[in-house]
Amino acid sequence: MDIVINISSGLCLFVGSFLCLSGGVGMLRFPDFYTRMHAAGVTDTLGSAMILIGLMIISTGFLVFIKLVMILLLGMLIGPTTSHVLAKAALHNGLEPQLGHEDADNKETTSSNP
Amino acid sequence: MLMGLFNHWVVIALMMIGLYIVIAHGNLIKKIVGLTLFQTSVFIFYISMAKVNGGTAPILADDIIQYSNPLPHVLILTAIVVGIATTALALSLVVRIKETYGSIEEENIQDQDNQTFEQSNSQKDSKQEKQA
Amino acid sequence: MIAHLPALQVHLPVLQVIIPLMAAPICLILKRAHPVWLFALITSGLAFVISVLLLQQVMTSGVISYELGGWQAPWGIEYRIDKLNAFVLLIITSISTIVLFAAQTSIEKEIPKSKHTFFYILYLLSLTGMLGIVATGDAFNVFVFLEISSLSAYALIAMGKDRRALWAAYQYLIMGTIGATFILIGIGLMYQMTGTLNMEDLSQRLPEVAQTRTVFTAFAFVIVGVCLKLALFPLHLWLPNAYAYAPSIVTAFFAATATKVAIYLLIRFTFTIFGLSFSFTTIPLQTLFMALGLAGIFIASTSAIYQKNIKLLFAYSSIAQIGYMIVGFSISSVTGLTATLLHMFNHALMKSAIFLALGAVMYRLGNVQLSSFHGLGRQMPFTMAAIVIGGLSLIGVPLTVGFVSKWYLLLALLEQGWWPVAVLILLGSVLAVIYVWRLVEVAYFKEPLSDQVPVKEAPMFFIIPIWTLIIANIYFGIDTRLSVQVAQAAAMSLFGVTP
Amino acid sequence: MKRHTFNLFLTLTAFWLLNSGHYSALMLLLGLASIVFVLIITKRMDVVDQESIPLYLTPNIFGYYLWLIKEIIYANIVVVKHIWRGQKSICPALKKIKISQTTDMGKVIYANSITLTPGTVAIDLIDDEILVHALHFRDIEFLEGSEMDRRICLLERK
Amino acid sequence: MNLSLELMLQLAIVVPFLAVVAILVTGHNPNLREGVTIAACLILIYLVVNLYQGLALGATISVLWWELLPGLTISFNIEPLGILFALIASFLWLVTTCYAIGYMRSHQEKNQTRFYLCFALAISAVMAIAFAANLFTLFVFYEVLTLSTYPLVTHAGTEKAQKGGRVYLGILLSTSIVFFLLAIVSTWFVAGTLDFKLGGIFSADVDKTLAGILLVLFVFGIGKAAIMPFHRWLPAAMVAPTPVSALLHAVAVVKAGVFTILKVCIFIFGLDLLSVLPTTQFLLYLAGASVLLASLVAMRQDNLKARLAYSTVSQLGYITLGALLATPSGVIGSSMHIVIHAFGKITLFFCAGAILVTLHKSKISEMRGIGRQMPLTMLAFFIASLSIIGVPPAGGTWSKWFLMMGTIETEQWVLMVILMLSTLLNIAYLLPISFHAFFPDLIPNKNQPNKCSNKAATSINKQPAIGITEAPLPSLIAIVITTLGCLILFIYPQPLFELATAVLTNRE
Amino acid sequence: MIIAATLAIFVAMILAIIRGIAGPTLYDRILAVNMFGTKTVLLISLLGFVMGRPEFLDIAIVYALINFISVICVLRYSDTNEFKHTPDEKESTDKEC
Ligand code: NA
Ligand code: NA
Repeated sequence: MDIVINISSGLCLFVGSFLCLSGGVGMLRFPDFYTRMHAAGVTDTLGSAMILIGLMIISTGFLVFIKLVMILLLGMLIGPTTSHVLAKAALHNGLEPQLGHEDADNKETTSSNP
Repeated sequence: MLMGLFNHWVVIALMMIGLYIVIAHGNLIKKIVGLTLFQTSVFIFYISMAKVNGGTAPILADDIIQYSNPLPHVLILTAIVVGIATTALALSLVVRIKETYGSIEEENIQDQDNQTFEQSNSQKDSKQEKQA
Repeated sequence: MIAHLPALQVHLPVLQVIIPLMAAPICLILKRAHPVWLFALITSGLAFVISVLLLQQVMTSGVISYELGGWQAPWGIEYRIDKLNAFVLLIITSISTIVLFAAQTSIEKEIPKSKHTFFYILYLLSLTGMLGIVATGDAFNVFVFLEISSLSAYALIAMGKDRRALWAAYQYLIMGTIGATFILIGIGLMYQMTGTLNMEDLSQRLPEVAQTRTVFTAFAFVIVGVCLKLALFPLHLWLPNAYAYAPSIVTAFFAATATKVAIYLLIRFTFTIFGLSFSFTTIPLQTLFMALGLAGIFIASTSAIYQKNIKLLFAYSSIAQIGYMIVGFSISSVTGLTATLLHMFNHALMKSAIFLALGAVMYRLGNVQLSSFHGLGRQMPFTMAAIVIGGLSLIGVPLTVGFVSKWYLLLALLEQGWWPVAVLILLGSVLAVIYVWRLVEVAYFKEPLSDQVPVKEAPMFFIIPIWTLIIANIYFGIDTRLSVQVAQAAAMSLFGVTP
Repeated sequence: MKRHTFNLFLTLTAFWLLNSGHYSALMLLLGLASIVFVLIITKRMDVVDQESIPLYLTPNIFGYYLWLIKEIIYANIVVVKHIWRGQKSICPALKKIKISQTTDMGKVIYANSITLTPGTVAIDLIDDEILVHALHFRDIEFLEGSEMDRRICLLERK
Repeated sequence: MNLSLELMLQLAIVVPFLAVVAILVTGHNPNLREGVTIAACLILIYLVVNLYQGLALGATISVLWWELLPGLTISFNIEPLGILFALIASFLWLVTTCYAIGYMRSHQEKNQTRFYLCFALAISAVMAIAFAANLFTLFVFYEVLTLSTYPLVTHAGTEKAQKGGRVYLGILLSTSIVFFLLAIVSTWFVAGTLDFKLGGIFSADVDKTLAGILLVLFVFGIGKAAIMPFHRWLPAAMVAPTPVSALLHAVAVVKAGVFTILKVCIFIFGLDLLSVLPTTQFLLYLAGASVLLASLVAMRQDNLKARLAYSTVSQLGYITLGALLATPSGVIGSSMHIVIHAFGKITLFFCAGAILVTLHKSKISEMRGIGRQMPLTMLAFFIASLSIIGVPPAGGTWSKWFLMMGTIETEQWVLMVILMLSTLLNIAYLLPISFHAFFPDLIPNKNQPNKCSNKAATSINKQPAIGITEAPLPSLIAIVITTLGCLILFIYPQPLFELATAVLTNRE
Repeated sequence: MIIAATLAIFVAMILAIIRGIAGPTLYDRILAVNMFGTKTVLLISLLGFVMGRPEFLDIAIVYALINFISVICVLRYSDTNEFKHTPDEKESTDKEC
């Protein structure tokens, strides 16, 4: 039983870590604020969730479990709200998104930040 | 020696950054941000100071023997409350400054003050001339 | 009455702080401005009675130590009252009570009706903070009380009618917070070195580690922090506007008490906690403070001469007066410290009277620009006479309190053979003559402006407290026994000299 | 109004009990005191309004949640792919899309769902249009006339 | 009345002060107000004369009012110099009040209540200065005197009056704060006491340099003595009404200054110490320079009051010089000159005021020929001039004689020459005034060839038959009394001389 | 695995900081700070398990709330001119922030 718990937890944690790392990388690689926001979204949702679920699996007490659930719920509530508010503020204050050309598809995108 | 006082260096760096913001920025909100940073650096200093080698966070639990020194934590809890009160008060002042001056830039505000000062002076002067 | 209740007698040190603290939320319940004013006045009066009893007790039976919550001194928080504390407590509570007497009338025209209750609450909190700073024997507690008094001070200043009050309050907030945080750092470093926050304990343990760099750093932080609060030149920039644009009552209260509390802290930290030998022999504090004090006297007095807003004028004068106290302090002799302590008391009497009188002018005229004072000597004879006597006291004319402190200051300087400084001090008084006389001339020798509506003398609620203070000004200038005796005793005990 | 206050009280109480871990009388009393304090403040601030907790959606919403989780997982994989394949794989787009929800609650759920799924962010909500920014224009195409819209409409209908 | 001398001493200070209150109360009724003043004057004279007799009988009185700090007291006693000063001040208060009643009423001055009130306050301070038993008491009332005379100087309330008041107050307060107070604190610090004691309070082994510096501080600090370069307040105070000028220049203020200098020289330093201090010589020359320069400046003044003011600066220099000579002759000369100059100068000012009130003239160049209109006034002016110059038949002869003796005794030949030169200058700037008044056409005025004087001259020529128009009666009476004083002091100087001699011999 | 996850989160936080420093716009920085905050919550939770002190979860909850509030606060303030992002001002804004 312990092994099942450990393995499933480890798996969750691994996936979560990978997603979070990916999010971080995306923050660096994406060309403008709006695209970076999507990268951050990855980490906020599934990344956090996987890590917290991983922890829930190995958690010992009921209260600990509940608290982890709480953190998860808070994250889910807060994440989109901040993203939305941030994007809205950025757009309203005149930050133009860089847009790709639909016809160019994968081949070409607009010039990006180094 | 450098590593032994690692926490000090961090604290000093944060403190200097905070002070720099307070002094260098004309935007009142940014000044408050700097001030908060400055205060927070001191909180960190206290907390890092409380660390006892081998001791864990001073949250009571059954199977733990050695804790870090809880006193600075307690003190800093108080200080944080004070800090929040300060920040809140400062922000509310800024709101009212914005309402009355229409700006939160130090330069603008001072310009306006100087103007009203000169105006009132010239008014008084003209009064005196009339009197004479 | 309280004196006859031995059970309460023991708790006087903590009651001194707790009573105004508890009174603040009660004000919230009372809600309406008039009963709140009465209640605040009674509270402050009670605090005054307590401080008198404490002074009596200290003078007869020595230091009082009170352990809060029954924890013994180094661990629990100790309230410790010696002669110095009792003296400063007396200054604060007496001025607070007298000033509060005029508060209701004064704020009627300066603060919107809806905020009156909050005004008294903040006032009481500010009083609590100051009393706490002085009463406590715990270094960290000092920080907490300092922030209580400062925060309420910022809010009180921001209540001023002029919009510049907001800007002044903001600036004061920034500077004050930096100052308080510096003190906090210093206290933290001291704690790191000694493992205690109790002042008495600190003073025992600091000498062992006195030669470390950490203690030097701690000392530097504390001193700079206190000097910011003190508005010692060149850290005084926040003060003039804060005093000038705050409601008159607030100015009268703070001008008389806030800087005194800061001076108290300076003395407490240098003399008691770090110790005389550390503060004055290992560090060139003497030269530094002497120079800063003198620079403050001259620069602030000169600035005062050019002010057209009279509150601003006397605010600059306050900075200059702080300079005198600092010079006395920097002499680091019993006489010098006596001079500083005396001047603390005396300056509180002068400035509260002057600023209250300016509050009366504000009440009648709505502003305190120099041009509004034309012919005021005849229209508001009692108010203007009070300002003149207060001004004479600032100059240091004999038979006013100002003379007594100046006398001791000169004596202390001559003891050290510092003639040039003595001359400079006296030249500073000449500057005071100039800035006081600019006002006197306008008030007594200019005809009222043609478009100025004739005004009546200020209401009794102003005249009574103003003249109480003015009479005290003269009384303590003639009967110096109480003030000199207490100041001297406090100074001696700080130097460890037995009388 | 009163019902909402009561709900808030229950939520706060649960929050306190689950977080505290100390159930001595003193602690419980302190907890009660703070809850009451919060309630007073919220009352004064007048924030307990009609919005409150949309409990009336409960029957169908869990089904929707399950579907949404699936979508989120899928979207995450897509975005992670974009991240590792680099900038050339993306083609950001900004577009207004029509929505068919009628209630405020429905619109908000839709907008939040868009934001919650990686790759798309709802920026603004004006009448019956949502301004969406996406990592790839195909994501927006997917949203237009998609399943999500339909499912939320179902929720609304109840 | 059987009042003890102690009580009388205190009453002498309190009576003028009570007069202040009474004047305040009766301010609305001028007759009553001035009646109160005169009554107070008479009572004061009675008290002081009694004290004088008491002293003559060998009584020693001392009164302690208050101990401010341990050893620092407000206390009073009597000694010849103080009595001398009190006598002259109380007597001249009466005379000046008489004069002021005439002057102020005919001039229709505003704020007369404030005038009489401050006047009485000033006299109260003067009494306290005269009887001060220590330097601290003296200092306190010295400052009170400054402050109470300030409203008198600025009485007119004009911009010019304010400017004058500013200089007056500025110099007197500044010098007293910066130098005098410092000197007092230092004296207290060095000697441990401030009580006046014949022969000085410093111990024999006191550091001579330090004591020398202290002496300089005292002489500079006592700005009321108007030693150059701190004399500017005196001419500046010219803007005041004439009775005030009389008070400032003859009775209260300047005499308080030189009186204080004498007190300090005799009772703080002692003549023995004074004569060996390194700075005494410097100060003597300074006083000498003051005498000479002020006389020279006086000659150039066309405004009569300004000329008299500079004359006062010069005459005060005599008194300071006499004190610093540190010989009995010098001290006697100085003491007598306090009185004699008071009578002389007050007469001159009264005359100047009378001319202003009746003829509305303040410039000397306009005063040619006025002897025909105001013969009595100009005669008085002439006699008073003689007294100031120091020639018979006026009292000035005696004091100048003793001062000259002092310079000879101490072999200060330079100073002796200065005194003689100054006498010549006195003649040059004082006598022509009365001379031209009576003989306008004898010598054409070459010094003032400007249009103004020509106009004045022609205006006189146009209205030759204007007749005798003397000053108001009360003023005239005052002038006559003080002029008689000048003459009597020449004929019968014995009591004054005895009193002055007793200054150095009186033992408590 | 927990330790590995902790390290991964740590790395992600560093990446966020790099973006926060690099900017270039103010919103990038806010985003980075927000992400740093959410990762901190995870880090605290993980550390609690690493150190055997699950009590740290309380702190994580508090931190999550504070992070939310602070971002909202900063954005509330975005009405002021300081936040107006126009291409012309981009250079100066970059320096300012
Ligand atoms: Na803060
Ligand atoms: Na998203």
